[in-house]
Amino acid sequence: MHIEIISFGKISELMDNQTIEIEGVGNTDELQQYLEKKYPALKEMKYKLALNKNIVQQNAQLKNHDCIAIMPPFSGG
Amino acid sequence: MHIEIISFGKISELMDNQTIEIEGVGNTDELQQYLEKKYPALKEMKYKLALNKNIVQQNAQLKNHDCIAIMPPFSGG
Amino acid sequence: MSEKKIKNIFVAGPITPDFIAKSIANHGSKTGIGGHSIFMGQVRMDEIDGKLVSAIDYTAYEALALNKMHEIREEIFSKYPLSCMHIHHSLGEITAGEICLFVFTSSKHRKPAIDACNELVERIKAELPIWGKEIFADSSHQWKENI
Amino acid sequence: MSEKKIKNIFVAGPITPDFIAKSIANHGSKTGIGGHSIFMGQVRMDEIDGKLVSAIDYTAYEALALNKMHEIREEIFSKYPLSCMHIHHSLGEITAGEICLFVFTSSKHRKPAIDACNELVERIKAELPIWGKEIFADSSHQWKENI
Repeated sequence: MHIEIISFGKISELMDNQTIEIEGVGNTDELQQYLEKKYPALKEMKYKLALNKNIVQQNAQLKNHDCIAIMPPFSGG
Repeated sequence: MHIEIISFGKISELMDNQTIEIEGVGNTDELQQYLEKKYPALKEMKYKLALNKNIVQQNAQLKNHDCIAIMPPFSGG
Repeated sequence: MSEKKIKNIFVAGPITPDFIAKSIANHGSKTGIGGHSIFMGQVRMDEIDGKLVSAIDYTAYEALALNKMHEIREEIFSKYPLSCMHIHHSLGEITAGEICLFVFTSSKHRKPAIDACNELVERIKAELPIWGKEIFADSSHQWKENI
Repeated sequence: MSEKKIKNIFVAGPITPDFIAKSIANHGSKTGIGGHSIFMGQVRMDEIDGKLVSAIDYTAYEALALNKMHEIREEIFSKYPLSCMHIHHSLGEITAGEICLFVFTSSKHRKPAIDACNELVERIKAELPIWGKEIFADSSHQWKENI
């Protein structure tokens, strides 16, 4: 399964935008574990995920070619 | 005693600005009675007095050459 | 009351968008400011008994209004940590669609500017001896009343 | 969510006083409006650990931000009787003293415009995926955090 990963703000300095190919990761909770393993610094940071331009409020299923955004706390205005 | 009378808004249509010469009127309450007698329509209107650029909160003594402003409710802004 | 100079707030005629833009631009050098709040009053073409308001003619007891505004200004400055406060009110005939009141406050964080601006607008309307005469298209008029 | 067109709120670079003046002037023909409320966010030259912020570089997850803003816009329009609502946020590097956020609401009477403007500012800061990178004079940086 191909998942597009994009990141913003402080977290964009931790990882590049990338498309990853992963198996055995079926939902956003599992993807989060995968990412925190790959980027241990992420565990220390506050962030939210968005799945295909919708903020993830609870664990959601992933399908091929989904886009996940990793977003630190907002600081606009 | 000479008292200058100025009026504003709706009340300026009822009376001209004028300097009146009156005797036996020693304070703002008495002046108010005098004015309401001279301009009976005033009795039906809401208004405040100002004595020498200060709004009259309670009866105040008058002296020669004082200026009294007669002000209907404010409607600025 | 402090010894600060009493500022004039009155402007002959409408307050123009250009005037407002200049006022905003003047704050570009004040790099301690983080938030600006503005209120603008605009003359409405109200319909009253079938007649349209085409303009409001504003008059004021200027001396008393400026004294009172000075007092309000000092009170608001001591109540909120403001960087700036600017107030302008039109006198004379202001056509429907034109701006007759401009209140502009600035502070480091947004909250004081916003709260001060709101409080100023309320106090200006309630406490300043200013009167608006609503002029109808047929040249008749009635005196405005603030609700 | 309604079928209304999603409006762009993003502007490359600072929001200029001229832009704001034009936006105000556009309302001169809307003679049902009696009150306008504006909030402007300005980049502060904060001192952090002895270094001065010279600019903030704004980025956003634009697609998500515009969807969210559309939702907020609809909610505010159904909550308050507004004539107009305009929102602009800068992207890119905005120098200290320049304006990065412009929120502009208008209504017949003043209260809805004022309340809607305040609520919009709070929601924009809390809910839109926008990030500010504070750039110091020595080119180092830190990521801004909204309090």
